[in-house]
Amino acid sequence: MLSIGLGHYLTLAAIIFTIGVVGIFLNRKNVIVILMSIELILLSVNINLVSFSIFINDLSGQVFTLFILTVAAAEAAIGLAIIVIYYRNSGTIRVEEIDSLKG
Amino acid sequence: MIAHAVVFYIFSLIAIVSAIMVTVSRNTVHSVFFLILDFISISCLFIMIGAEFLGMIMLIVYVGAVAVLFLFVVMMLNVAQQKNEWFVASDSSSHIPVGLLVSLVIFSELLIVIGGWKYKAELQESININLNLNLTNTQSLGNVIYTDYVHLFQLSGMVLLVAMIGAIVLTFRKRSGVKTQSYFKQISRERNEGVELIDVETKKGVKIDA
Amino acid sequence: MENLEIILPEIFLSLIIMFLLLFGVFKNNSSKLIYNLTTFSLIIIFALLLNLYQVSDLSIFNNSYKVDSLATFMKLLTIGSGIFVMLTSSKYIEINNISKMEYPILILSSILGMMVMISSNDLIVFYMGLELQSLALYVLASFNRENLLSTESGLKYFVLSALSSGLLLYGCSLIYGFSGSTNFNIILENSNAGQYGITFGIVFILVGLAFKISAVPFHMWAPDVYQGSPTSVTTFFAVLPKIAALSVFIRFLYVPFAEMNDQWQMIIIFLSIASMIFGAVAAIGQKNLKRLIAYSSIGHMGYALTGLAAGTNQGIQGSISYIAIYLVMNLAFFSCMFMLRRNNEYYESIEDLSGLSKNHPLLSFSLLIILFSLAGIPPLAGFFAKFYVFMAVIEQKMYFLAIVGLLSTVIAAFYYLRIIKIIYFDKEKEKFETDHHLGLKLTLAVSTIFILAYFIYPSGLTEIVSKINII
Amino acid sequence: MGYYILFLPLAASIISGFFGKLIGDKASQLITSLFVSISAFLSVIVLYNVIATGYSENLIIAKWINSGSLNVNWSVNIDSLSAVMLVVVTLVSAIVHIYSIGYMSHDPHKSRFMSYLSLFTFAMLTLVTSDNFIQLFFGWEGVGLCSYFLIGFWFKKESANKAAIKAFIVNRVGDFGFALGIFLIFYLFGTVNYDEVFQQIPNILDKELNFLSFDINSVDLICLLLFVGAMGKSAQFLLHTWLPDAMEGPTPVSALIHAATMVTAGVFLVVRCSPIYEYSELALSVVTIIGMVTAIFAASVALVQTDIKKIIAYSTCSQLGYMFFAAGVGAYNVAMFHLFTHAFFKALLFLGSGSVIHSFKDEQNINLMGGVWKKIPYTYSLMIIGTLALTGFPLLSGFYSKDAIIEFAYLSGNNVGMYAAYVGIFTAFLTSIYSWRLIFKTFHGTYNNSELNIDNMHESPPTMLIPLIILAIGAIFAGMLFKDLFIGKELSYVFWNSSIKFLEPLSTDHPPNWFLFLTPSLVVISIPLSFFLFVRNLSVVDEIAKINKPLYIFLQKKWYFDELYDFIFVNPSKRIGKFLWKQIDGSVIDRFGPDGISKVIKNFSARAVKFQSGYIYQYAFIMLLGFSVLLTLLILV
Amino acid sequence: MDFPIISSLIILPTIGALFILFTKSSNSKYQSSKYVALFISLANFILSIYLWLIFDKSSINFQFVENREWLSGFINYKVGVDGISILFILLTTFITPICIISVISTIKHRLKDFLIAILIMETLMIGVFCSLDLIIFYLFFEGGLIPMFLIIGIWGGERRVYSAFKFFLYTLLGSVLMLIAIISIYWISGTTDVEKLYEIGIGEQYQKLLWLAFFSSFAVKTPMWPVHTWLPDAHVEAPTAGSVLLAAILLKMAGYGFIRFSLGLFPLASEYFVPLVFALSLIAIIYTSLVALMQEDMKKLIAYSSVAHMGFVTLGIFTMTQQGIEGSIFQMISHGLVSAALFLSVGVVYDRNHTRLIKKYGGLVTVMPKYGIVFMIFALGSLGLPGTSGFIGEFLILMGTFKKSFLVATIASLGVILGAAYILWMYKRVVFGEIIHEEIKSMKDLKKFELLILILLAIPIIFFGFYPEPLINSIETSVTSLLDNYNTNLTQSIAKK
Repeated sequence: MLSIGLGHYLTLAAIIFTIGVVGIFLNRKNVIVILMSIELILLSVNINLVSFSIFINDLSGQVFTLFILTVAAAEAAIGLAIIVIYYRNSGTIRVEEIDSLKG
Repeated sequence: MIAHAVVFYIFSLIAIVSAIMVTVSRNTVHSVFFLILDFISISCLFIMIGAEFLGMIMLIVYVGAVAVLFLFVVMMLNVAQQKNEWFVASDSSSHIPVGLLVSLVIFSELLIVIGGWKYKAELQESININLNLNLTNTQSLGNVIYTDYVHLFQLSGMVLLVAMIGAIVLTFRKRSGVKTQSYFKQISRERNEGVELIDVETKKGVKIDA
Repeated sequence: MENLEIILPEIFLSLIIMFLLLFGVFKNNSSKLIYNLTTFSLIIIFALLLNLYQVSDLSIFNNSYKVDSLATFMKLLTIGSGIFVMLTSSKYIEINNISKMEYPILILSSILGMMVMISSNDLIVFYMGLELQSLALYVLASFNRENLLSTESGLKYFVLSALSSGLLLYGCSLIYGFSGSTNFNIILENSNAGQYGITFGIVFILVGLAFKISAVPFHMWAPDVYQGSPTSVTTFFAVLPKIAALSVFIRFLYVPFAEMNDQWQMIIIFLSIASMIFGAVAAIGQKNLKRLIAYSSIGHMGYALTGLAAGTNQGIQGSISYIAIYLVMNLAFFSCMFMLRRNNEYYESIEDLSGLSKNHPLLSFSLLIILFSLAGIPPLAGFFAKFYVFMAVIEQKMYFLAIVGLLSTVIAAFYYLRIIKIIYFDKEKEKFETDHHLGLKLTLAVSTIFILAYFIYPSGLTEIVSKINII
Repeated sequence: MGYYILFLPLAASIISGFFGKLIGDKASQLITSLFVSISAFLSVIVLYNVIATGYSENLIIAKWINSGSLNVNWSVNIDSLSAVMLVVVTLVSAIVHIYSIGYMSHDPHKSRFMSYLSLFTFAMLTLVTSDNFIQLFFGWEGVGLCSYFLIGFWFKKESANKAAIKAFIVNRVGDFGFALGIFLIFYLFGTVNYDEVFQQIPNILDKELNFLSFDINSVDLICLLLFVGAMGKSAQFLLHTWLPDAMEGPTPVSALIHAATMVTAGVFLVVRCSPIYEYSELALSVVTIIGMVTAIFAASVALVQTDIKKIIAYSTCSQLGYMFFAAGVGAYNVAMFHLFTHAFFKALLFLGSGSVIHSFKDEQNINLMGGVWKKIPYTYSLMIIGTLALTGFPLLSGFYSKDAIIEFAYLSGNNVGMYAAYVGIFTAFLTSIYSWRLIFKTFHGTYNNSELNIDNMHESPPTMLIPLIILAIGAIFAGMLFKDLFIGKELSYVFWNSSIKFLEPLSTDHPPNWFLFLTPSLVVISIPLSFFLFVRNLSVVDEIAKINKPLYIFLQKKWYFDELYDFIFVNPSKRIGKFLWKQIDGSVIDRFGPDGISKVIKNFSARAVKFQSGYIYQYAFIMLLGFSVLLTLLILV
Repeated sequence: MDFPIISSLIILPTIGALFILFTKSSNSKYQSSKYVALFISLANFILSIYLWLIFDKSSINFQFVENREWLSGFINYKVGVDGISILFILLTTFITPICIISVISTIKHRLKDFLIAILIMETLMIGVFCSLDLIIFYLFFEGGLIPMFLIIGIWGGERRVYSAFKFFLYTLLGSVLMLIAIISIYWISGTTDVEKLYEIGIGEQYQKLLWLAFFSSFAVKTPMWPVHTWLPDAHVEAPTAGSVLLAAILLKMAGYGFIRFSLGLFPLASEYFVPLVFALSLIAIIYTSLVALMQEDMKKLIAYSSVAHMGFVTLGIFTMTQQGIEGSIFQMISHGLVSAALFLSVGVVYDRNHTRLIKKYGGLVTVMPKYGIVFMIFALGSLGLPGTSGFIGEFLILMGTFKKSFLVATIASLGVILGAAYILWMYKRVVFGEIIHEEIKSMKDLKKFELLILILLAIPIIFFGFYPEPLINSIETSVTSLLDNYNTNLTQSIAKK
């Protein structure tokens, strides 16, 4: 319990991953929260990669994390841009009201 | 060792709690703040296990840029204050119990996976990039990023470019009716364009700036 | 330092993107020109790739980037269909006010991402390619930013795609953790089939990939996005990402996890059966052509996956042939959709086709051929696509899969027939305009003739494809 | 010569059928009559040759069906049996052709009628001159077809059409048995040619077959199946219902087809197959019994009928019964003899009745006639001759043949034959009664027709009477002249040669004298008896009818056969047909098959469409659900 | 093998179709397309007659075989004829011009498209009958769905959409299993070349399943009970020429398939499944005859009668006797002519009175005597009267059946009685009787072209009834060799056990 091993980190990542996942489909507030949940998922992946990288003594995991960080930033930018234009068109970003395409 | 454990538990507790708060808090602005808190605690963990470069980058990129961006959009769209509708039983939320069950299943399956991880000695032999203990984390990352991963580095440049183009093309609006100075127009103005003679009909007037 | 000439097309493409961007910034009102330049540069890239075709099995960047016959062929398909997508949609984007200089640039970036995906032999490379592709696609989907449907489709695509790439990344992290590397070949050496971690990693990654090719149950975005996006983008969506994702499927399943095929085979079978049946059934109730073609493509992806499920070279070749023929049919179908224009408005409801055959016999004839081909009726090309796939499946004695697949063909035939019925048997409506630009006509003619005359010389495709041997 | 006999009628038929419009009615009547007459003349020559020189020949015209071991030819096979039939057929046919010129003079479709008649003649000739069972079958169905055409000749009459179809279908039922018989023959012998089949019969005498779960001797089976065919064509008991209805056709047709020729094809078949029947006691008994039952059944029904043609039709039925039981007791030559004589007097009766009907302007009900014998004396006297011949009045042709039948039945030495003989005698008595009833009701008594003035009655034209006279001559003398040839104790064996097979020669004993006199005396007595009943004292008949009302109605309703068949076969098949169509095809196969499946799929489709709700969170949820299913699948497997 | 005569036969109609497609559709009533179509189809007929004449009837081998590489490494384009297929080719090339004549004089609307569809159809039909490779066969077999679907759908009656869909999906469903079977054969035997497969045979353990798969396709197409319900609908709604093609040739594809593939490739399974086929055929014969009896629509009646007649065909094929198989082939040819003629006859009155309901007619012979005669000839052909081609086929089939089973033959023979009943009853109600409907009185007798096509059909019906030798002669050798092959296979497998 006290000696912190890889398992601890992985479990932490798993918990955050699950919270992120749950956040996506239990959320009714607005799309931005969904975006944040996705960030949580990416965060959990980062925890995984970094801890693996450290514990198997290999650098490529950290490099991967670096690129994920980059991409996540880009994704956030585009995602928010889309949310903004959607908001301009419909006046809302409430998740429950985004349903003009269906069937 | 104990310190390690204590720090880990503290930060991971903060991380988990704030992660939950990101999704449940009433105010979206609060969510963003909890997200920041989450990032900070995780970056602390990173620093603690020796990935200090990544820890710092996380602080800079996420806390400094992404989270601020989020905050900015939340403020701009003015959607911060909203009712908390977690677990509100409505028609469309009938899948919540199933949803929780499913996520529980996924989570437990992940735990099974984690339990199955074994550190295999033979793994290391085939790994190409080993950590050099003589170098700092930043240095060693720097060594590979511009050599072995240069193509990815370039590619991430493209990714950022696309993000930039995308964000601009989507949100940039040319405002009509805003009067801006055009040097080119001013300079190339000629005399015969400057004055115009018009026959004015009676009781009709002239429209200026047509 | 390395043999960079084998990635000459990619380098050229990146340079062109930047050049066109600068060109667009410094020259006003150059969107049309940039559009044409884009098409032209795609043709050049196609030529460059053809030049590479003789190169077999080279890799660079620490064996993380592979150029082999699979990669080159898939890239050729990608670029080729990219050219035709560009050719067909020039008028459409003009009329719908989305003719901006960013549009072709985003398409090019997305294609660049796809090329990276196709060649990737490493999880990180693959992920970067995927993201480059997706980011451009998010923007393209909501490119008609004044339109609610377009933005909504962009939003949906973005959220769900981000979720799927999150899952995919988690899988990558698992595989990395359990095998100690991100390189496919090294994973092959290190992976221990007994461990759940690897298996789970595969599932996570397959989910991400299945999302890209819209296999059931990760298809939910497809109908909405197909319908909401501008048709030109839908055309792009319907064809190109699928080629890239399928080649990643092939490389990912057959290189690092070739020995674990009994585990992933089940998943692929599940995905393919679900897609075939769901695609066929759900399409019956559709009224919008784009939505319908979305379901149709869901079904088609099921067939393409069927080939992969066989787990043999024959199966891979079957799937590749399938996707090649599929893309021709889809391009042809969308060309027809671009022809449904009246008073600068495009029509996309099935009802708008009513009685088309009376006013536009040639267009209807092409649609007839295309739809029967999509339904897989011999002797049209669509039949051969299915034939190749099922050849492979039956070789492996997977009769159940074959029977389910072919039965769902029958169900699928129903909705294709319904369109034909509306075109040929129903009352006519107002005429559409007939002044289509050359690129559109050319695309339609070429693809229809290909579909119609494929059976005369089917060896052409099989000979090319038979050179692709992964195992 | 054989070719000419066969093909002249065909040519005549084609000419008048297809070119009738072109050449006119007169010409086509002339051509058909002429051609058939030539054919008749040639047949007589052939018969003479046969009698004189024992001529027999099998002319092969062409190959017909050649499939594996099945080799069938078109042929003209002439031997004594077919020669006799040729004469009967062509002669009666020629006479009827000529008669029709007069009879049909008011009909608009003369050439068509003549064409049918000639076509019928052709078909009948192919039937009798066949050297194999399949050509026989061809002729068999061919005459059936012509009968169908001719019964339904007046196509506007609903009843005529119905009768035509009925005739065809009932015949088909018979043909069904016949065809099975042919299949069985082919199955057993690998051939269908008479000679080859007959030769091989002794080889299979003891062969047992399992047919429809009955174990039965193969020879018996062949005979029985063939006999079913014969029953159909010859309107024997159970399959007789079509014959009375067939009287809807023009009268010449009734004379030619439904009296003289076609209906006797069944008898011809049994006689032709005598080499098989001889080996089957069972079949012979069945033939005897059916013949006997038919004879008495038809006679009983004829007693109460009122339609002049139907009475004669039942009479025909009854006489055919005689022929069959003659054949059944092994006296094939006697059967043929009766066939021969019957052709003359029955044709005479029919044509005579046609003449009567003609005079009464198409009235057929004998209750609406009467008292006209002075108005139409020729017809009257000719009818009397016919009736006398039919009833077996001594020295007329019927006497020789019918009495011979009864004798041979008596002498056959088995019980069935014995019964048959007594039934035959009783039937002869009944025959006499109904025949005279017809005569008296038609020609004597009071004139009962309200629509037609008796003064308008007039005799038929000579074209109708001359044929009658020829037939009358035949009816009077045919018996006497040909008695020795056909059934003579020695001559007949020479004459029939190999065309009829007798396993054992017929008995040469004489029946007791009282027996010999029984029939003629009954016949003679019946004349005054019926005169008393039907002319003098009508009330007695009514009284009898009233007392035995159920029986009377039973007879009048023809033993309820039509109703019974409607009840058993016709209505159920219609109902079943409708049921299968609406219920099985419509409500089961289509409902659960294509329509059902498409409904289910459409239903699923509607659900799938609803499933696509448009909400992002739901989409994400579905994805994760699928994802967790896949994970769990992998963990569990 | 100098001149590719079979390929020419196959491709000629398509060339004609292309020619028509690219001729300008001027408003002058499509004169040129009419003549092109007629000319092409007649040329094809003459070519097929020539083929028949130079065909060596005494050889058991496939003749005029063309073998070209097609799907490299897999499948060759292989076509050729033997005595059996040549008759079907003749039937096809004979019926097509008749259809075309009927179409060009009756169809006013989109004639050009119709002609193209018929010509394409001809290509596909001829292809089916002479392909010697399973895949090639399948291509032609299934390809026929497309033009037929359009013919029913575009030129059909009121419920044409339902019928067209039913036809298409039903037959498609039937044949998917066949595709699986064909591919399986490829993997089992390494080839789909029919001749080679005849030589090497197919393993006993696979035969039953493969047989069933083929059966599912052929049974739908034949159609056998209980998958026959598409046929009445398709026939009723199809235009006359469509019904003719459907009844005369499309149904025969399945019968041909049974002989060529089911018997030829899977002798053991065929033997095993004889009871099944017999049972279904008997049901078809009796059941559909009874149903036909009650029909109110002429075309539906003839359609049901087709089912019954095809029941005889399947019965005959699976007797495995010379008579049975030859009878079946003969019956198919004969039914091709007779049903075509019957549909054309119905078409004639439909064109005049625009209804197919029997009760709307009656007394036609008074106003249309010529029609009465020809229609009668076809009715008689349909009920199998001796002297028409219908008789030979039916009789031979029953003869063959009797060899195999008394019971089956007896029950099947009952169908002959019913056959007479429904056809004659219909004929009576339509043609005979008093005229009860006013509109009948104004109906004109047959026009010249109608008379021409009907007589063209009547001649072979009667000719082959009296002299079937030319037809039987050309199938004799092939059927014998088929049966020899079949029996050798059977005895070998028994010997093995």
